[in-house]
Amino acid sequence: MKKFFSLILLIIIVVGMIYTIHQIPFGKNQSKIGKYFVANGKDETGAANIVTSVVVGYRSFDTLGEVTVLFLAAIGLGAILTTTKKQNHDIEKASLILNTGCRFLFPLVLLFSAYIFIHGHLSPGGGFQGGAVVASGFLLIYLACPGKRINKVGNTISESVGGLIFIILGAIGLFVGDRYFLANFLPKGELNTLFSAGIIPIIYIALGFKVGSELNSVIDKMMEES
Amino acid sequence: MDFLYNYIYYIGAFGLILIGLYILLVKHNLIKMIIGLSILETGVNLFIITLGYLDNGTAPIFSKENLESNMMVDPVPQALVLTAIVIGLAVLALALSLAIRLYDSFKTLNLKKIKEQKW
Amino acid sequence: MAKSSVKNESSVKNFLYLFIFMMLIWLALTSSLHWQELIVGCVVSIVITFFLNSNYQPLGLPSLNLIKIFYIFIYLIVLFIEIVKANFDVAYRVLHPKMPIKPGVVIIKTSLRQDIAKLILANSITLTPGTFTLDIKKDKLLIHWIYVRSENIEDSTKLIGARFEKYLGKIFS
Amino acid sequence: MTILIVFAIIIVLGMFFSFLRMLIGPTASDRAVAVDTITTTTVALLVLLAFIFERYVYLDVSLVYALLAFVGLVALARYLERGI
Amino acid sequence: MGIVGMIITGIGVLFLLLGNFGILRLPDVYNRIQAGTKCTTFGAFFTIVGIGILEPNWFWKCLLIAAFVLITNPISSHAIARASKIIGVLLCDKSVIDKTEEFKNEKGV
Amino acid sequence: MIIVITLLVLMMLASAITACIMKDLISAVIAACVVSLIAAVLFFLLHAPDVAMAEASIGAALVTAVFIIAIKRTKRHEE
Amino acid sequence: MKEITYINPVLLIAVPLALAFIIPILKFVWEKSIKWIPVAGFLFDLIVSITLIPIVLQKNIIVKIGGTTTPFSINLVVGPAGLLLSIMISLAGFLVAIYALKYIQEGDKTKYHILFMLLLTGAIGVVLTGDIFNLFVFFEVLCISSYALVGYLGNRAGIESSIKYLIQGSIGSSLLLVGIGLIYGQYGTLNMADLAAQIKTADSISLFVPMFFMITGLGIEAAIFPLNSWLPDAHSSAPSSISAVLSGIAIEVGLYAMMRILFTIFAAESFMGFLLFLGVITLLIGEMSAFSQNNIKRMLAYSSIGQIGLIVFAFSIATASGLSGGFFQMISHTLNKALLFLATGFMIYRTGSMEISSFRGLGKKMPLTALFFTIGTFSIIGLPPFVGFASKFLIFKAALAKQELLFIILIAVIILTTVIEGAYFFRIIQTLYFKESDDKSSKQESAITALIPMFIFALLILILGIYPNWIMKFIHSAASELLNKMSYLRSVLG
Repeated sequence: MKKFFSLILLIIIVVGMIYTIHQIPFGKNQSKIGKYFVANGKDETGAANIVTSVVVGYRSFDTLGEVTVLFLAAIGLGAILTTTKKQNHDIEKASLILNTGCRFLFPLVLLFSAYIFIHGHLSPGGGFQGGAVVASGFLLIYLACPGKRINKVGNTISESVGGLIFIILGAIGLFVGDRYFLANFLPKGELNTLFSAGIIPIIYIALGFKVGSELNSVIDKMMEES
Repeated sequence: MDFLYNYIYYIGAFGLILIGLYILLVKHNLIKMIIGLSILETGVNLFIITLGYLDNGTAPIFSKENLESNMMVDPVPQALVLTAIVIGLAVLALALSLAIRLYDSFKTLNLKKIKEQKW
Repeated sequence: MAKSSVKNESSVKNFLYLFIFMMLIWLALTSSLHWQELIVGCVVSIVITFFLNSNYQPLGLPSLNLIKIFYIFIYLIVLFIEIVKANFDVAYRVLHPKMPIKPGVVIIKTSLRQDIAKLILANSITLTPGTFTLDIKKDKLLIHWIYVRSENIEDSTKLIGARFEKYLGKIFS
Repeated sequence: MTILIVFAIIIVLGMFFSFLRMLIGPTASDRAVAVDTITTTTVALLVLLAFIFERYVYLDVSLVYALLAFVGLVALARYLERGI
Repeated sequence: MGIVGMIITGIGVLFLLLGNFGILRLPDVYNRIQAGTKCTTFGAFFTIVGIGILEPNWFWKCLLIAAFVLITNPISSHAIARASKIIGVLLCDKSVIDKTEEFKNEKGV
Repeated sequence: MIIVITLLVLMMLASAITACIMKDLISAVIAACVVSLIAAVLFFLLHAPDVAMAEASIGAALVTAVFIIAIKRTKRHEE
Repeated sequence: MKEITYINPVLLIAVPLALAFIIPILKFVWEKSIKWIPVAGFLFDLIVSITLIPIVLQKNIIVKIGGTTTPFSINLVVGPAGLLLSIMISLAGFLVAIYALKYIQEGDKTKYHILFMLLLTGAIGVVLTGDIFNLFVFFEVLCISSYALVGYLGNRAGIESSIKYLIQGSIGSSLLLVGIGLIYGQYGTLNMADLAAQIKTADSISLFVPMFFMITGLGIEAAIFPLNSWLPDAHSSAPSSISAVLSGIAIEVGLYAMMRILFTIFAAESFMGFLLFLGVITLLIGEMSAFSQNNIKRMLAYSSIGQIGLIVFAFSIATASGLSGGFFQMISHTLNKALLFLATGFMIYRTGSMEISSFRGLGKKMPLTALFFTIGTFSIIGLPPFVGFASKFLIFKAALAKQELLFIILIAVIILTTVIEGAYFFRIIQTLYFKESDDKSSKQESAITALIPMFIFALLILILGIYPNWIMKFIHSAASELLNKMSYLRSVLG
């Protein structure tokens, strides 16, 4: 019975959406604000990657909210999992090959993540992707070497400081130049060089640290045993 | 072929959305439902990205000389989806932690068998 | 006192190895020699090396010299030839209508000591014809062989591992 | 250029074989092996596509892809051998 | 240069197809891993390097990606194979020898 | 190119359905991982490399790992 | 004209966020100060919001963030309606934070304070923003912190209800996102005012579908009738201070977002008749279910559903006076429900049980708490001279002004529900005062930090009940801002 009703509901949704889709032809549709960003984005923000200039420039307030959401997830996970029973069982150790391989790859992964979030304004990537790569590097170590854990204090500090840098940079914008929150007050530099686009690379580096340590603490809390 | 070109991404996105919703509405196992949630989110993201596509377009990155702005795909949906993916991850992690707690307290993941609270 | 100075020297050496390695990877990643990229690459490499140097020491990186680099090249060529052979081998087995396979699990021995040498040996075995590493314990490797030619340890070792160990032993001496 | 697109189609056909193994594979290990192969194949596909689109910057994606599929598979393997 | 690159890419693509076909055709997990590690690694390596030759500016990055695949793929295959050995996935009936028990009695890591 | 896209979409939908019907949760998670992996390729084909990167790193690796950890701490089979 | 200087309203969001990010570091340095951080943050917000009132009454404040001209970057629109809600949120946040100084003893207190702060910051973001995707993001902040807070105590009921809430809430937010996508695909913009300028009528189906998705998504958070099965569980199993905020703020914020979308973007007049019925059904269902409860927190939660139904009814009248009634009812509901939950929290804390029957004789043991509780119940039923009477009276007046038979019937139904409400609340009051307690232990009043916020809430209820005209001007301008689409457009787009 329940299946039947859900199927009917789904069919209604499909019909509605198909009807609406006819208004939005595929591949012909460049929206008004999209056009504006593509045409003016590189001059106004100095970033070669327009997606970055939208994420950290025009719509940076969204990004602030998004970082908050991630922060909340880490905190909420900790609050929920604090009182779980800890299980105790013997763990099969990782084989030597996996262990050595992961330890060999770990610096590489970190270097690569640094590349991703430093070059966020020039090539695809940025704080979130870089942070995710950092977290997966640490995940690799957790998986391959059971018992190794990250320094929690350092992790918390990098998490908080990353967020604070974002907000403080935003607040500086209130007092210089055009006087609005998250204004890009630093010089724009030359397009397609590393030191360009004003505050965007700085924010992305802060975000990389913050996202990396948040995802890291999420994984760490979920894997916590003993 | 024309039909396929115009609608294949929409078919994929709606397919994912529907499968995700179906899992969420019909299944009772909590982890299964969370898998459904992740599929649903992937579908929504694919849908939003599809909205910004432009025929013969290219990515909105001015990394080389001969790129013009009128052949670039819309950057805004990409920015939105970037946000949505991270939010989805946050919800997923929270849901899974709740699932772990649920299993600790009730020794089951089947939501039908849990009747602590009633109307 | 002397001991600590030796240790210092080796740690400095390790630092340099890791730093150069990171820098090379960075250069390949950016594919550019712009001064800004170089500066940032140096900074990032130094930071990563500073934090991870102590973790890297147990891997037993060899102390390099010219002869070893030469052997590394030879090793790479041997490996490449073996990989090409391996592919035609697998292609033959897959495409043959009767699938001529005689799989089995055998044990071989190795004389290598360092972890990273064992890793390279195991990876090479995995990439070469008909064999891959299932497990490793001290000096014994458990090998899955798609067409078993020999069942005792010594012969298997000769057939599977010896051709790599010859060079690896020289590199990691 | 056409021949490259043919290459891409061949690669996707290859992925399809592994995908069938992912669907029918009797044990979880079979599926994991199939996913491993799919990801390696996809890395090649992404590089090929980057060449077809003539964008250098797209190469980063395939690097991330190669790395992260590895992480997921290691997690899976460690679960199967009861390691985490 | 263009033709060389094209041929190398073509060889790579062919082997990718073969490797994936092997995954489908071979009888048990271990034999599948044989196909999966060799053909796909080789195929991916050649495809990527072939692209690098076609566009010389891309060469170093392509080489990096290829090297990365070359390092990680054997490790992950090894991890999966070891896991399936530990949980006791059986060898197929064509197998002639199994020394796992003997290996289990070995000591050390 | 359209053939590539169609095959990919079909594979993605098929693995989503597999994730729906599998009783073994690990298999379902593997299937969901494949959905994410193929979705990343589709994002790439739609010229959204940023999103493809995020989907590959977050959707395929971290989510799979987090799911596996959660299954490890609960129960593998659906009842 | 001389430019008036004011504090930038973006600080209303940025400062609490920064404070929340500082808390984890503060844990290592000076742990005792953590619980005062939310108090300070919301005091700041309250003061800033109040200083903005005279400016906002003249014209809306448009705050640019990180961009250039209006439709291309995100902006905050601080109008009377948004400011009114933001004042309510920071007031409730401030008082509940004071209450929580003593009340929160279990679990990880640091994390509680962070989650609490971010919950209300998300709410402020939702009411102030002028961009639909930004609304979605802050909505997620609000939702995720409430999921975590409902499961915060870690008992069986809390975990179960948190899971239900999470699953339904995430379906809702996915639907909201699909709706936003459809809107963006058709109109190519995300700014609310720009959208409103392009959308003339909501008649075509291609517009109705995204509207349906967005309303369903927001309706789950606002707990409108078919979508409210999560609410009683979630609100009754959270800690009492959180229940107060969830009941008093979270669902109202969801409702406000929904009304903002309906009135400003879509201008969907024809949809209002449908909502009218939904509101009355929600009201009926909520009050009837509340009548049969023995658990006091569940009873209060169901009563919240009923009140939400009443507010939806008031908004759906879609006249200026109806909207004023809706806003006034929002204020009164926030004050009443917060007061009731706060008083109940300490009553449960002392007796150790949520059953109504175990509250016998508490009127003598905890005279002040019981007195505040009584004030709250009288106000929520709608007895003069409390604020509940004024707001309900306003709604009735607005409905009667329509002069249609339908409205008269609906009003009769609402009066019936008021009687039901009265019946179950008087049952509690009877239990409190006129039944003898079993044990004869001495007086055990609530902690002083709990009594102060309760006292302030009670005082506000009384003052606003006697002199509703003090805020009437503000409420009227809020209502006209929400109703008058053109003036909103003009203020944003210039």
